[in-house]
Amino acid sequence: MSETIVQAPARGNITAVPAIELPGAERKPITKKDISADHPTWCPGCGDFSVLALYFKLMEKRKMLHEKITTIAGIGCSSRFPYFVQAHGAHYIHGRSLPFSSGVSLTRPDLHVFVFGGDGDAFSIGGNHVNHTARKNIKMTYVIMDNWVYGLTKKQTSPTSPLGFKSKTDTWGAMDQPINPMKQLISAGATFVARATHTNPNHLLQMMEAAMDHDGFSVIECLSECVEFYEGAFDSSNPRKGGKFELVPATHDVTDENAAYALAAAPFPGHFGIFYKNNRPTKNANEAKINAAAMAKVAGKKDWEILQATFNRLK
Amino acid sequence: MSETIVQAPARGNITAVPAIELPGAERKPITKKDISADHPTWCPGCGDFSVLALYFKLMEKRKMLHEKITTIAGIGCSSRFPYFVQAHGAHYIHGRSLPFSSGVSLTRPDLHVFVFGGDGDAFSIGGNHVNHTARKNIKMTYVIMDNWVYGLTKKQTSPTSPLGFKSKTDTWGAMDQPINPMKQLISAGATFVARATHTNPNHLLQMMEAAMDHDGFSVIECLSECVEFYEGAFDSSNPRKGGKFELVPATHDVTDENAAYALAAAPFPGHFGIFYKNNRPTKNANEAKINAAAMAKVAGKKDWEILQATFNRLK
Amino acid sequence: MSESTVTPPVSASPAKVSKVTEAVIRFAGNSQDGIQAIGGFLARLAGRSEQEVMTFMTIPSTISGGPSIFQVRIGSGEVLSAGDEADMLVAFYQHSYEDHIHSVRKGGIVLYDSDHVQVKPEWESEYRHVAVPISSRTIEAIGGTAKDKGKNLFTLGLVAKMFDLNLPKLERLITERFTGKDESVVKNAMMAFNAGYGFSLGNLFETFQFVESQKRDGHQVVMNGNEAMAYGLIAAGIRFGAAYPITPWSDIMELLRRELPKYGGTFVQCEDEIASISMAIGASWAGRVAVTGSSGPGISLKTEALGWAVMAEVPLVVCDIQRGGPSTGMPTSVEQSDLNIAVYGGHGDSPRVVLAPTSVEDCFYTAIEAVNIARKYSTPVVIISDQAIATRIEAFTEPNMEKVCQDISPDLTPVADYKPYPLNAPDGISPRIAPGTRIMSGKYPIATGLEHDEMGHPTGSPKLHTQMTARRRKKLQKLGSELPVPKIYGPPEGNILLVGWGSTEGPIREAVDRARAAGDSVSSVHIRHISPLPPGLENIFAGFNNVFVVEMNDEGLYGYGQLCGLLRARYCDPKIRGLTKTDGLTFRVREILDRAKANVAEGLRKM
Amino acid sequence: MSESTVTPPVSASPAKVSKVTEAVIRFAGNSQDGIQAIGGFLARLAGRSEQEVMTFMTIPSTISGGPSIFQVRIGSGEVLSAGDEADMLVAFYQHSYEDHIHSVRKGGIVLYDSDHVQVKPEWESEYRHVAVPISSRTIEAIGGTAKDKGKNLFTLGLVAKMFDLNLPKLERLITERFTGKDESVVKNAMMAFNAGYGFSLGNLFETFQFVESQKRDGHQVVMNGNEAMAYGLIAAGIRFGAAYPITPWSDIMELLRRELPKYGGTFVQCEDEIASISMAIGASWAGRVAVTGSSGPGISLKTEALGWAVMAEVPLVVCDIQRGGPSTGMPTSVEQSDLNIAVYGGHGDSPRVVLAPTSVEDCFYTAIEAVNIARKYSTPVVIISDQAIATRIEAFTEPNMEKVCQDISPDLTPVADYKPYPLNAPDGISPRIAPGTRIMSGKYPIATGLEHDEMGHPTGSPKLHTQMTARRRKKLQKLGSELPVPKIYGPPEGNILLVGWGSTEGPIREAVDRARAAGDSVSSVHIRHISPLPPGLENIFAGFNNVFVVEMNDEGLYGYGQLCGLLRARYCDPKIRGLTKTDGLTFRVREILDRAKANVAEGLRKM
Ligand SMILES: Cc1ncc(C[n+]2csc(CCOP(=O)(O)OP(=O)(O)O)c2C)c(N)n1
Ligand SMILES: Cc1ncc(C[n+]2csc(CCOP(=O)(O)OP(=O)(O)O)c2C)c(N)n1
Ligand code: SF4
Ligand code: SF4
Ligand SMILES: [Mg+2]
Ligand SMILES: [Mg+2]
Repeated sequence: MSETIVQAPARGNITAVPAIELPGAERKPITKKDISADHPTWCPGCGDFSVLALYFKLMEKRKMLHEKITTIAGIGCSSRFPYFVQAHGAHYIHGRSLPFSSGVSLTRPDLHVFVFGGDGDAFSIGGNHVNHTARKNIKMTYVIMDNWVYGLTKKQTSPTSPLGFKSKTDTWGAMDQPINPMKQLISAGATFVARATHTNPNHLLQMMEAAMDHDGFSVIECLSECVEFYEGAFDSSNPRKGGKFELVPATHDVTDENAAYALAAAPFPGHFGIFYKNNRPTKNANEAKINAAAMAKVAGKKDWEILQATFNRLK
Repeated sequence: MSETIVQAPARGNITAVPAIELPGAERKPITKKDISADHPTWCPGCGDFSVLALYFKLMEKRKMLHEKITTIAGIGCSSRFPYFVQAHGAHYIHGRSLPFSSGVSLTRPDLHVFVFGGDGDAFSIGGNHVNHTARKNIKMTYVIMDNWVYGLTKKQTSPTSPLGFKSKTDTWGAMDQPINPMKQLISAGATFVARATHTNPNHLLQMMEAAMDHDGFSVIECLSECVEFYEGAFDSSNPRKGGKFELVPATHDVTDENAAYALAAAPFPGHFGIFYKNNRPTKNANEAKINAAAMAKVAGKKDWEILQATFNRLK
Repeated sequence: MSESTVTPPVSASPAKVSKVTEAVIRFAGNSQDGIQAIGGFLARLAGRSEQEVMTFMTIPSTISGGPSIFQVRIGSGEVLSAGDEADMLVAFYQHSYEDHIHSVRKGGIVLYDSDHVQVKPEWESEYRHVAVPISSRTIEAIGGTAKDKGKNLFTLGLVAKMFDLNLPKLERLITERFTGKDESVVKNAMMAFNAGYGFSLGNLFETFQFVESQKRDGHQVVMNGNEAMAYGLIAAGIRFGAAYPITPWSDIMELLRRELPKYGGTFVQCEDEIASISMAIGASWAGRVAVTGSSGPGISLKTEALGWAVMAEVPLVVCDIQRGGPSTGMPTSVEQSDLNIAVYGGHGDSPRVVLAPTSVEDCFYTAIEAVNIARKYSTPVVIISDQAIATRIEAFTEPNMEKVCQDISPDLTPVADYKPYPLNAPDGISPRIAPGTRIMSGKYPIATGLEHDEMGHPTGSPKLHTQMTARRRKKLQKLGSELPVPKIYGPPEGNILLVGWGSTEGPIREAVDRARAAGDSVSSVHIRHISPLPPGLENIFAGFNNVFVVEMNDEGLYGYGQLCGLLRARYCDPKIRGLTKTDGLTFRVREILDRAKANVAEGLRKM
Repeated sequence: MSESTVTPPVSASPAKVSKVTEAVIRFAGNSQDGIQAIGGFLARLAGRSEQEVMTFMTIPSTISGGPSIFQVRIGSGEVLSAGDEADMLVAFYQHSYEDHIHSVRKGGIVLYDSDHVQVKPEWESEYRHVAVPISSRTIEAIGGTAKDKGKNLFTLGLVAKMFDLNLPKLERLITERFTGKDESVVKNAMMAFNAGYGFSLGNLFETFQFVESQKRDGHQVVMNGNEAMAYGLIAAGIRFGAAYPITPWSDIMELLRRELPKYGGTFVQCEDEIASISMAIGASWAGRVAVTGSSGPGISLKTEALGWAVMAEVPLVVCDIQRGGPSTGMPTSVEQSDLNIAVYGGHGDSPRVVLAPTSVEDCFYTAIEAVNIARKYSTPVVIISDQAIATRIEAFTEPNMEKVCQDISPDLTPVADYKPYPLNAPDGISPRIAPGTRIMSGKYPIATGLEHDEMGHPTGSPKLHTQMTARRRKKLQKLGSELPVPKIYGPPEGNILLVGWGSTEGPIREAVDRARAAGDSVSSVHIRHISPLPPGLENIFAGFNNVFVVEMNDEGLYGYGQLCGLLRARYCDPKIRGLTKTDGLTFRVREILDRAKANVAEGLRKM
């Protein structure tokens, strides 16, 4: 019936090579050099450089397998991230990096899925995907590089721009109440919600490690200054600029949702650290359970036999 | 230069008639009959009938001017609402009724803007618009008719379907954690957030009145049973079915955001009434202020003179 | 009943049995009457009896229901369409009776529920009326508790008796259908069925029997187009999909959601159509082609992301189950008005592959073809099916499962070096590797929507933009050049060539048969590959004086439909003209022929 | 400098002053050098001097910058394009020098910053090199504090001296530009400018002077296409808009956001493109046509909602400022690859109006025309501009403001009765009333995306769907029949007709002029109304042996661009062929002519 069934070769003419190391043998751990790609095109002084540097550090420290690292982003200055990482990566469309990454996470449990993006990407066009990825608790780590402005498109108001910020779309100062990233993430059901800043690299690395170790959707809002369009935005959170970097109080119970909202209500610069954490099952685990049950019923059958059995009922 | 400038007549051949009443004279108040249109195509017993009936009651009770009522909806069973109301209305696309209505609200302060829709329309495809309309605080009243299921498309899991609900897309029972409408609305910055149910008409009417009187974005989540695909979903909130209808405690401070989160955390059936209320300025008011300031600077000038002045600077 | 075989005179003897080669029966009631189920049983029975079968239905788009019909055509010979005219109407209500009697051929049978229908005397002479108190007899048989639920099975019993259907097979079908439900359900169903079968058709002058069908190779399976497509995707090796519900696409996602776990696969219901296509693209990028799909508005929402897949050269299958448009349109009607969006949807130059299945069987194979093209050419493939094909039931020869099923899991063997977008790739076609694949050179690829160099890094180079744009085009030109030339149905030369695509294949072929039987010179060609177009069409067109492109869409600003526009642009031949309609109904054979004749008479229009 | 007028011999006397009718100057540096500002001053000065002017620029798409150029062509006669070859290059860096020297005509001037540029000996004989230590002299003049900020004004001073520009006018422009800023800013700017003006061009053998321009009627205004479109929308009466930022559309939204409040209007920055178009549609429905706009990906996102406006017949203006595609593509390059999405974007049959402005001035008037068509025909109108027109600066005759400005506030006078979708409306055109209008019959309309009856209530009727689909089409057919026949540039008969649309008008006309000057038989026609197409094109095409559709988009699967596909489909004339490119740059005059000649030589291709 079908007149042409193209037979698609899986690999075409790419040369497969045997892995150089013996299976099971220790591989040389990756170095920063291995995973640095293009020189970042960010403006000199942009906060995004620190986030990248700490990502490299994380990869090194945790001795990740080079080919298992995937770096995914939306669109924005911050979202150019994957180009600067020498590893499998994807630079997707504006605001939709989370569903893309969910497709990766749900089909490839062997990969580490890291997602990067800006405040506009996350909370403006991408806001609903943040909420739904959170409630589904799809395993991945998402770093929102929040500069309170649209960088790439040159200074429009972002959903995190504070009231009064003078942008090209609010020359008289922003008037729309900004979203509160922490509150939105917690109420949406994210299971790991943390706050960091590019000016405190040690803390940021700590947060990244904790996020990566979390089995679920882990999100870090990382303040990352846009020196071009919002210079000094975060000075009051930077001790080197006379500001105050205050950790989440040691007494804070990260599993207490209401306490987390209270923490999130503090005026800027507020607190840094993990606001909320919860261990409910991931969608990855839930789907795996469903599959295990379904596959148990057809155990031992080849795929075509399962389909054959279905067709037998359609006669 | 431009070869054809079509001159568009404003009204074409529609017959304008003088208003029958003298200007200023009292008009006969509208009746339910005046504003009932098509017989609703909902299934017999559908909760949506009550919401419609109370909308009619509200119009009557508040003696609204017929032509000033606008009823806007997205897509879904509940969103068929405007067809059943004999008044200016629009049945827009799925999930986008809020931005549409914002366009109405921001340009026509003389109109009452009421928006109706389902849980899928509001929290699935439309979730981000809910958040942004909330933070901008655009004046309108939004009634979310929550039946915990996709009605119109015949029983798929909705973002409010509770865990375990067996739908066509989760035959084994829903596994994704549902969103919590109250928490999402409050954290997004909605300035009037209430909860009601179609089985308590008096309370629902009260909520509708309070919502309409609120100067800002007022939202009611109204439980509205889908007898076809989720029969009995809300029985435990219905005293006539042996359930419990509990009002928001009198001691609850509606301006206390944290208290509102706590209230929203209660398991079903939880409380009914106003969870949160806040009087920050609407976007309508903020924009009007900007305009007043800008217009003051060109006071007395015709529009073409203002533009002429601008062009004079472009020489 | 094929008119030539039914005994023509309105005779008297009530026990007369006529042999027929086919019959068209229309059931008309309301959507809650379960008439789809009657049709389903009949169709499945026909399949098991090696008969051909085709169904057609309409459903209201509101939930609380409204009028609904189901038409089934069963034949011992080839069945190409659901039939222009019915041989028998089963009418449950007065409105069913009045609205549908004109779909019955003169002299045909009208079987009506005498509890609801008042016969119009002026019609009694033109149609053979058969009164059956369907409602009351059903209640008698199973009690009034089950709402109107048994009427359909009672009616099925009646029909089984009238057409001397195979009773054991039917009973087995009913039992199978209700297996897993409460036992009383099966019991009630059988009771209603038996009551109908046993009902004395005293005033019916004639019953019917199908002539023996020709033996076919292999067994037949019976299903609708949406099921065929979903199973085709599974056979093709698809193990991940993501979508958002919408009519008439939803069935496919519901089936995949239910079935994929058996194969270790997953289907995700997303928050909207943009998330769905993005999730599918993510999964595809991760190594195994994934699927998304929608209808109407949901297709519009997917175009931005689709463009990314074009640019990043990530394979993907997008099913578009067309319905009436534009906007929310006519959600439960058929239309073929998404061809333009399938081919051109999205900003920029974003060529992609578009396939249109022509029958239920073809839905199965097109799904497999789509997956394979997507993989080989690293491209999104849009399958444009439609509401008619999606919901109609056909029987077709069971596929050789072991042969058609394929494993498309990604190969993660390390490679020496890899360029995702090599400029020297022959015909622009370059294979992909999945993340997780170690690359010994240490240089890893980036998938991107920005214009890029060979490694996927962004470029502003005019030269690279020209070269990469050409690569994306050339690989599809290559595919186009290798497609099979479509086969002409009928002689290769003549007066009129009917060109069609998608679900109209049956009615068009039947139109050709009917026209040729009447001595008219009509042939047809059906195009499955919409973009790129297959080679050789110009030679086919050269054989005819008139080429009419038959489509269920609007004639547009300049007098032709959407495929017609594509063909006119490509071949610049003014004899290629439109034959379109937008009433939301499938083409009737007569409609096609009448319109074609009128067009020929009209001559070449000045556009 | 128009080659015929520049004194040709490379002479010696340094004080020589040549009269020129025009000059093309290219400034090449990095994006932070403020070279756009130099261009802006020159363009504005030209406007105030009643000269014609056209500019062209490239900017990198990353923020941290990179190479950037600005080219300005100033002439006493008609200036049609930004010029194929530059008469003078101003190079700030070595890369600017090396990358751009080939854009200078042989014998042209290369003025370089000798603090950064090392001259290549092999080029010294071909171009007249002029060394100026721009960086150090600027620092000398204003100190090293202002980063590199003064270099552009220093350079402007140099150019002013070389071309004997009107000093008082220029100084006024500089002062105006910095008005409102810190006083020291103006002072620094003037100091840098004066330093440049005063710099001794010792080794320059020649300075220039523009011949007097012809007196024009009225004053000239100077702006870019995005500004012209935004002001056109304001003149047309638009008082509400909503959008999401994206390059190169953002300028328009930023301008409207800033300016509308003076007129009591509002522009809203939304959370995404879907919300934006929805908000604009809501405002339009509420009574006064509103605007939204975007570029690239944002346009794809708007198509679902656009279809609603088609179906509900709500007027709307959508500006598409095209950039390189597909997907994120080439955000700061020019391309005309959105014609298909503008015409066909969206599922179903959803006809809408598409207009393409041809120049900066035309952006202003097209905006007004779009608003008026939207209102009269109750339809969305898509304006497809592009990155080149959006960012290039032109001078044009000031509009008669009082005449062009219009008030389109809704009329809320009560009406007796009203049907939003009357089937008997002549040509399907029916006026709208706004909510808030009292309807004495008590029957109110519903705007809907479902197929509907005359009051807007949903229908499943095949007949109504056919009728309503026809209404939506017919009103645009009516508009099409009333459009003016496009005017031919050049004689109405000949060998080659160049057909263009959008920003290519200038280069195409210049190509016609140049070809005719060389004795070749070439004319052109430019199409502003893309959909519906204007009448009379077939007669125009009939006068030529070859019709080439010149477009900045891909040649597609079958060898022609997007407008070409539309024209081939409509006219089915194989002599209509494509002349396309996708390098993200504007057409050069030479490129068009060379390609046209090659195409003629090649003969009719088999598609
Ligand atoms: C669909 C779509 N809309 C708009 C854009 C234009 N755009 C690119 S990045 C961006 C926002 C950038 O802001 P943010 O996400 O905060 O990232 P930043 O540049 O500040 O790091 C926008 C609006 C786009 N590329 N695609
Ligand atoms: C863009 C788009 N996607 C999907 C649909 C199909 N659709 C119509 S209504 C609906 C959901 C209905 O659920 P809800 O909003 O809860 O309303 P209900 O019917 O339950 O009142 C869906 C998915 C559509 N019309 N448009
Ligand atoms: S514009 Fe801002 S966010 Fe973007 S690279 Fe520069 S400093 Fe960073
Ligand atoms: S399907 Fe459910 S929500 Fe829809 S009308 Fe029926 S009862 Fe109401
Ligand atoms: Mg940002
Ligand atoms: Mg619902």
